Amino acid sequence: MILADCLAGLVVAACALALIHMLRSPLWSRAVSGFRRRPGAMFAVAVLGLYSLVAIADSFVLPARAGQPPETILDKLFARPQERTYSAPLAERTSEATPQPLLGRHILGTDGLGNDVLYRTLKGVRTAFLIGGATTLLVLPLALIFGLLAGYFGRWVDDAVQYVYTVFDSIPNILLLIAIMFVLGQGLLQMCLALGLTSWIGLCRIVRGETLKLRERGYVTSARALGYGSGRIIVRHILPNLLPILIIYATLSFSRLVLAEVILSYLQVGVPEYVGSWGNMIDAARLELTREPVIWWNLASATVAIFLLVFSLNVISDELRDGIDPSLRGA
Amino acid sequence: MLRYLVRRIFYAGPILLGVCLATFALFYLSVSPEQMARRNISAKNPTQAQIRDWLVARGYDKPLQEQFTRHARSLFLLDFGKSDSTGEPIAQRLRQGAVPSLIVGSGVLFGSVGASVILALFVAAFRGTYVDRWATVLCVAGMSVTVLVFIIAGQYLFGKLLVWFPLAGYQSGIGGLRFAVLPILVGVASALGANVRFYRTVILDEMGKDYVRTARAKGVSEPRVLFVHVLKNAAIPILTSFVLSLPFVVTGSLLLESFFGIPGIGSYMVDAIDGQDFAVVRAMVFLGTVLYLVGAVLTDVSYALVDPRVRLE
Amino acid sequence: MSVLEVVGLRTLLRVESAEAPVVDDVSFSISPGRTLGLVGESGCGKSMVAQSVMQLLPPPARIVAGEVMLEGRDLLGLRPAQMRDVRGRRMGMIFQNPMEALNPTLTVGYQIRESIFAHGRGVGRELRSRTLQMLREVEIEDAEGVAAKYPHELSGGMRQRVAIAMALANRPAALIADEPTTALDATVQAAILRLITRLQREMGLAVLLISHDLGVVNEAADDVAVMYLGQIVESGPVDDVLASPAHPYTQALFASRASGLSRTRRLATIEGVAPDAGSWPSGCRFHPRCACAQEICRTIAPGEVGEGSRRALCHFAKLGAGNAK
Amino acid sequence: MRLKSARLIAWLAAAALVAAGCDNNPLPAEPPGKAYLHLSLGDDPTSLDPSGSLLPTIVDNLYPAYFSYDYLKRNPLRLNLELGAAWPKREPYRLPNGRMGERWSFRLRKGLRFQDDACFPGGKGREIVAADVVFGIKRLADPSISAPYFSYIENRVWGLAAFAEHNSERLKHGLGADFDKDVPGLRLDPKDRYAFQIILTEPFPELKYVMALRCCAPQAREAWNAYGPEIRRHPVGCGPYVLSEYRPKQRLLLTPNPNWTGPSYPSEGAPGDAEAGLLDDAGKPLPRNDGILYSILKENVSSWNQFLQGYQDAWSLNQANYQSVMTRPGQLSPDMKRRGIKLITAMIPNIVGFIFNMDDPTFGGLSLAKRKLRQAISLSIDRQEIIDLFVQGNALPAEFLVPPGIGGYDPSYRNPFSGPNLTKAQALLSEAGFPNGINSKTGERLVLHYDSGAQDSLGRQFVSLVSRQIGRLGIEVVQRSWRPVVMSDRQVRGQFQFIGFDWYADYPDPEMFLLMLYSPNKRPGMNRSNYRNPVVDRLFEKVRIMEDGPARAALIHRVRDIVVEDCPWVYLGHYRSVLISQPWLRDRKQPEVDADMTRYWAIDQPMRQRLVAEWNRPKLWPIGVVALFAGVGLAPVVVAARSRGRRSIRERGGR
Repeated sequence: MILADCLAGLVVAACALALIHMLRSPLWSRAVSGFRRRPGAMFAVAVLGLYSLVAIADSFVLPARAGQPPETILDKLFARPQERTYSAPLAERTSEATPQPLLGRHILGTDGLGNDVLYRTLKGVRTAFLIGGATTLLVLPLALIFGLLAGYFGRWVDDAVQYVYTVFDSIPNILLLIAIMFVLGQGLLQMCLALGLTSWIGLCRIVRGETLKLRERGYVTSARALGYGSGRIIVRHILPNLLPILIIYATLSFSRLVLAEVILSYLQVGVPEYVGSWGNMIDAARLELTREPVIWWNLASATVAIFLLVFSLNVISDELRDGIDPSLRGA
Repeated sequence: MLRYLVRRIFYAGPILLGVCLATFALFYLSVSPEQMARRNISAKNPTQAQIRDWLVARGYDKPLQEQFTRHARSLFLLDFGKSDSTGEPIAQRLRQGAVPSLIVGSGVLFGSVGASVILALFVAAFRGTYVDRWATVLCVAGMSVTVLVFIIAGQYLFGKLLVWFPLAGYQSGIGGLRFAVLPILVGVASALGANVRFYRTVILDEMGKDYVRTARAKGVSEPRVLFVHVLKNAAIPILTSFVLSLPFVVTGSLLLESFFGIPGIGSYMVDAIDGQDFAVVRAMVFLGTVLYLVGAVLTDVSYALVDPRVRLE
Repeated sequence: MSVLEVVGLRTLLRVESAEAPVVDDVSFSISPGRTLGLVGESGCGKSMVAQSVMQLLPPPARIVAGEVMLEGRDLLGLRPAQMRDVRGRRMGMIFQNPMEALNPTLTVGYQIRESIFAHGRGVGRELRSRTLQMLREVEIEDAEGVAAKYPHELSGGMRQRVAIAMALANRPAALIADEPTTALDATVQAAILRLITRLQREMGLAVLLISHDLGVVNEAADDVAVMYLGQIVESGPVDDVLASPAHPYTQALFASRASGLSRTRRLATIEGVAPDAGSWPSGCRFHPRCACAQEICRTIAPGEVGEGSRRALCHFAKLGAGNAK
Repeated sequence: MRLKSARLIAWLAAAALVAAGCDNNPLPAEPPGKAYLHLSLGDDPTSLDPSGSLLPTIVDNLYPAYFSYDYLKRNPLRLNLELGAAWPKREPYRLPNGRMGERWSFRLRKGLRFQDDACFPGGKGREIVAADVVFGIKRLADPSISAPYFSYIENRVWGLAAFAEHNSERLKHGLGADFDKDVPGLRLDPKDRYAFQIILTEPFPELKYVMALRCCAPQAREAWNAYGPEIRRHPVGCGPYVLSEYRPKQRLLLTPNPNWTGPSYPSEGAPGDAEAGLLDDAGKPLPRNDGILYSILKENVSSWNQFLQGYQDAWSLNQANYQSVMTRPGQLSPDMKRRGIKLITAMIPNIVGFIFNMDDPTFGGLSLAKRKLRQAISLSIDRQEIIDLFVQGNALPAEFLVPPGIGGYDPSYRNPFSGPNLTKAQALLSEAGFPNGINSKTGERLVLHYDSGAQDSLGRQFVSLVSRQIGRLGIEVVQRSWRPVVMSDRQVRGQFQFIGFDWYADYPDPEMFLLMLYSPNKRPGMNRSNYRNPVVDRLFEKVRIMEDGPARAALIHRVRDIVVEDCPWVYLGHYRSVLISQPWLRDRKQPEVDADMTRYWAIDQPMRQRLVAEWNRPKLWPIGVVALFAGVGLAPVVVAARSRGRRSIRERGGR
């Protein structure tokens, strides 16, 4: 758990750094200021902001009371008693044959075990941010280092890197993922690691390709002619030009990872139950859908939560791409 | 061309060897042979003697490097051996599973590429209008819903309400096709969002090119511009994504197969992982790799076929 | 009688949710066998004129007023299908960059053939022989060999010849050449220009030759029209205009190449930069950059001053033969 | 022309769709006049070889044994002769090493025949003789099949262990088992080809139950010679059914075996059976149906939905379905009642609970403080809540290992440490030195690691619930989830503090349960908690060789009182097996042992056809909704397309 908390800090720091960088560079700030004119983009930013608030509220642990497990602000807000069984959204009674009065109001109802669905949905936010964010944080340096080295130095370095990623890539992805999860064991951190190890190849390929192109550019050649060291050229001249691609890719990969978590939960290699994740909710909801009467609100709220997050991320990455690279805007 | 092929085959060797090694290492890191035995012996509480016999019968009692060389050698000779858990020949099971996987996989692949290309052309034809804008929003929306929800919704709509297709199951032969329709529909629907969006970008990219204007200036009709000129050029990125997903046609879609009860290779793979069946897992990984490499060659070949500027060397 | 006559053409371009004119009340006419050279800086709307005439404007642009008469028929009144039939059959067009203008995935022969059968003309063997004939007409020796080749296998000059063959395959009445030589080497340039002139003579074409290069216009055009910020500021027979430019912009444009035919220094002596569409100055559009601008230029848009075939758009236009020689 | 071919493909696809028929029936067409029983399996049966199969499904129908359990009579369960001609004669026997063993003499019915199969001369099944049973038992000692029940008889049948050792040795050299070698404990009668004797090294009254297991069914040597290990997919049995079609991962079809001559439907049953209509078919021949069609469907939700559509006749409830069927403990949901679905429950002897690792430094050991600690945890668990939530009350809260229906079960007994009783638990916790879960010496909170192999959502929720219950004592429960493979390995190695544990009996005898307390059965044996109490060991050794009766029950009660005080276990419940069956299924009774009794079930075919048609009427409103959405969505497209056509005209108007 401590490691996961560190990761949460890392994710926040990385997001902040990226934001600062974006606001300082004129290219990005123009793209971002373009957001204001587009209702879709504003909506996406608002959703992300809201989710971040929830994730932050779920990350700060309050001083524990004696005899109680530690609670986050979010836990505190939802500190309501466990119901005996499920209830529909806004219902006043449980769905038992002899209805029992509920112990508290449940805006989105409760699931089969009497857990508040809204609470469980909000609990998933932090997990999703960690899976998306931490994994992306792992992917970026991996892909960057290998891609830059391969693209810049070429020859045997390139061959070696290409060999490694071809081997990785040719193992059926899902098998590799499950195998790594098996080796690492179950848990949030392990899942981030496994997802990271299996999803760096796509970006690495792109980085390598771009580096190959950039290496032939005039300013790189002239920098080399001036006798600059390779490290300096890579950091000063090539890396900044890769940043737009990296940030767009990171946004997209974030959303892909959130969706991947659901599949992993279905394959029974998801995060433990107490972590609280949308994948687990959807997996549980599959069974609840066959109940009589149908419990649909569990599935619906998890799906909507994922939908909003992924949709917003996609919209933002589209907007960034449009803002940065007008040639991609379409004729 | 010949030189190209020879070189690719020459490169395939080390990659396959690397994959074998990775599989071997990952498997032994995640599970010990004894655990495998315990999982696969059907007794409620296998005795030590039974475990020992199980390992001896499958050669897992030998030193690691001897096991590796033996496994790698037989795989390279395309001898997949027998399943650790059921003892049936893996090649036989693969043959049985290939047909259903192929039906569903190719249905999904061709269906989604076909539908996506048509929709993308349609959307591209309306570029700049709000048809285009809403279509883009819908695509992103489609990408934001998990496959599981598509499956659940598809089963509910077509299987429970409309009663058009069986919820799940499979039969071999022509009668089995109706079992494949629903998974294919679901597979296509879930892939549509991302595909249409990607193809739209590609097509719009091409539509902005000068040769399209030239064609129009010649008085070529709009459908002809789209289908002959634009599509032929847009085919290159589309082909890449198409050919790269070819291995999955054979290895099958894991989720669709296990949810819809299609006895394909995908669900075989899941069972093997679930059952710690190392023999099957290493065969499947090897096969997947071979298919991937063949797919990569096919991509290059198809480039050369579509784009006269590309030469294989 | 003119083949192509454009009257009061006005085209708007949508930029960031506002529409601004890029072609503003442009009129000209071209008779058979004549060439009109349209010159001006890049961004002044030359290509927009050409694309408006062909109705091949990119989606953010649209024509709002004017007439485009081809052989007495108003093209702007045609339905899209009718207009499509006019393109390539009665009016051909060639473009600036022959590298990009040909479809890289289709053979040269196919692309020329397509130009013919798109209008339902000819089938099978006949198509083929006409294709080869077209290739020979644009002075390609090995017509059969070239027809089987892909664009990337040809040189720039060859590609432009192919483009010309495509545009003229149906013996149109008018040809619009949008910077046909800009992307080519100087020697090839001359050859292509000669080819266009020759074909024009043979076929009696009306040619609209768009270029930023006065030299090209001088060499190939009979008449010239000078564009600045969407308007034709001066027009007339090439020799007259070159000899005695009436508009200060023409003068400046002309002065900039007086030292020679160097393309690179073409507008070096005109101060300032042409503004973007949508932020054009009031009054005379050239006044912020004009050396002899007066108060009137700032406030009142000049009317057209005409004398014979000469026209100019300036409060102080000095027209007349006396001035010419 | 490209467009045309695309259109053609579209038409073909549409035609294919229509031809396929708009029908959701997943079952293949049946021969006219036949009514197959429709059941489902989650996966291929691991093996149809009676020696290698653990599960009774299907195999029981192909390979009947000497005895079988009575279909209707219960409490106590009764064995009937199935292939046997007479009850075995049991007598003491002195072994060559001087120890006293036992000799059981069996005799098979005459005229029994194997099913017809190509492995027999002429393809006709030959008559079954005693040698076939002996061959079947010998096959259990083939190391290459890892026979699940072998351990029950391995050391009890004289010479069988040595025979197995001999075969293991052969395996190391890549050789198959040597069935020609004699086993001294398995004797054929040279005069009577239907008779055989089993000689045991110690008294083993439960041998009769073992002789009711499929692993002791007669097997044909010819089949083994012909198919070898492939017997697992190609059974050659002698039961009421034969396997007539097998498509892996798709379906299995059993049809009646013409060579079968067995007992017919029972004519007397347990009290209440006659009223329930279970005796209506008394005396009619078995099987009562024309065949059994098993569909193999991995995804539980899909297959459950097919049951709801009427395409499956019966459904054995698993954890995931309880809530779909019952709205409150023990009662069918209104929808199920409206459909006329019948609920059938039975108590298969089992125990579900939790075990402590008795070697654990914090929670293990027999000192008073440690005992109190475990007792406190036991008291914190609310059995009824778990049972109600997870199995809708379909379990009997357990007080001890021995379930009802088994000798030594005492319905009046109450375990003093059964939860929930938090006050008592708190008190015991304080006495153990952990008031409110805090170590009174170090001030540290007590941490309990709860390991599980829970992979699915229900399993995870179960772990969460139990953790919460124990957490009420102030103990911090750390949940750790492992893959099943790893979990079972940790279990065997004793790498745990507290885990869930369940066990069911293969035959109805208390020995099956008490063996989990016997110290020689310590890990990797079934005594997974490594409970060691010499008194219990001595008592168990006596109980093991006794016949059921009051004397044995008294000894079991003594064991119980000691073990409950030591508290290596937290008993949760004896789970009922719950089946639901469609209204058209007759003669359904759930067996109280792990056995397949589908041959007794009959189908009311007209009713089935009527109800299935009624339940699967298409609801067409979704088409309307889709059409509406498509209309709303396409309207702008049409408008846009038309305005494009008119563009140049309109723009001229604006001039």
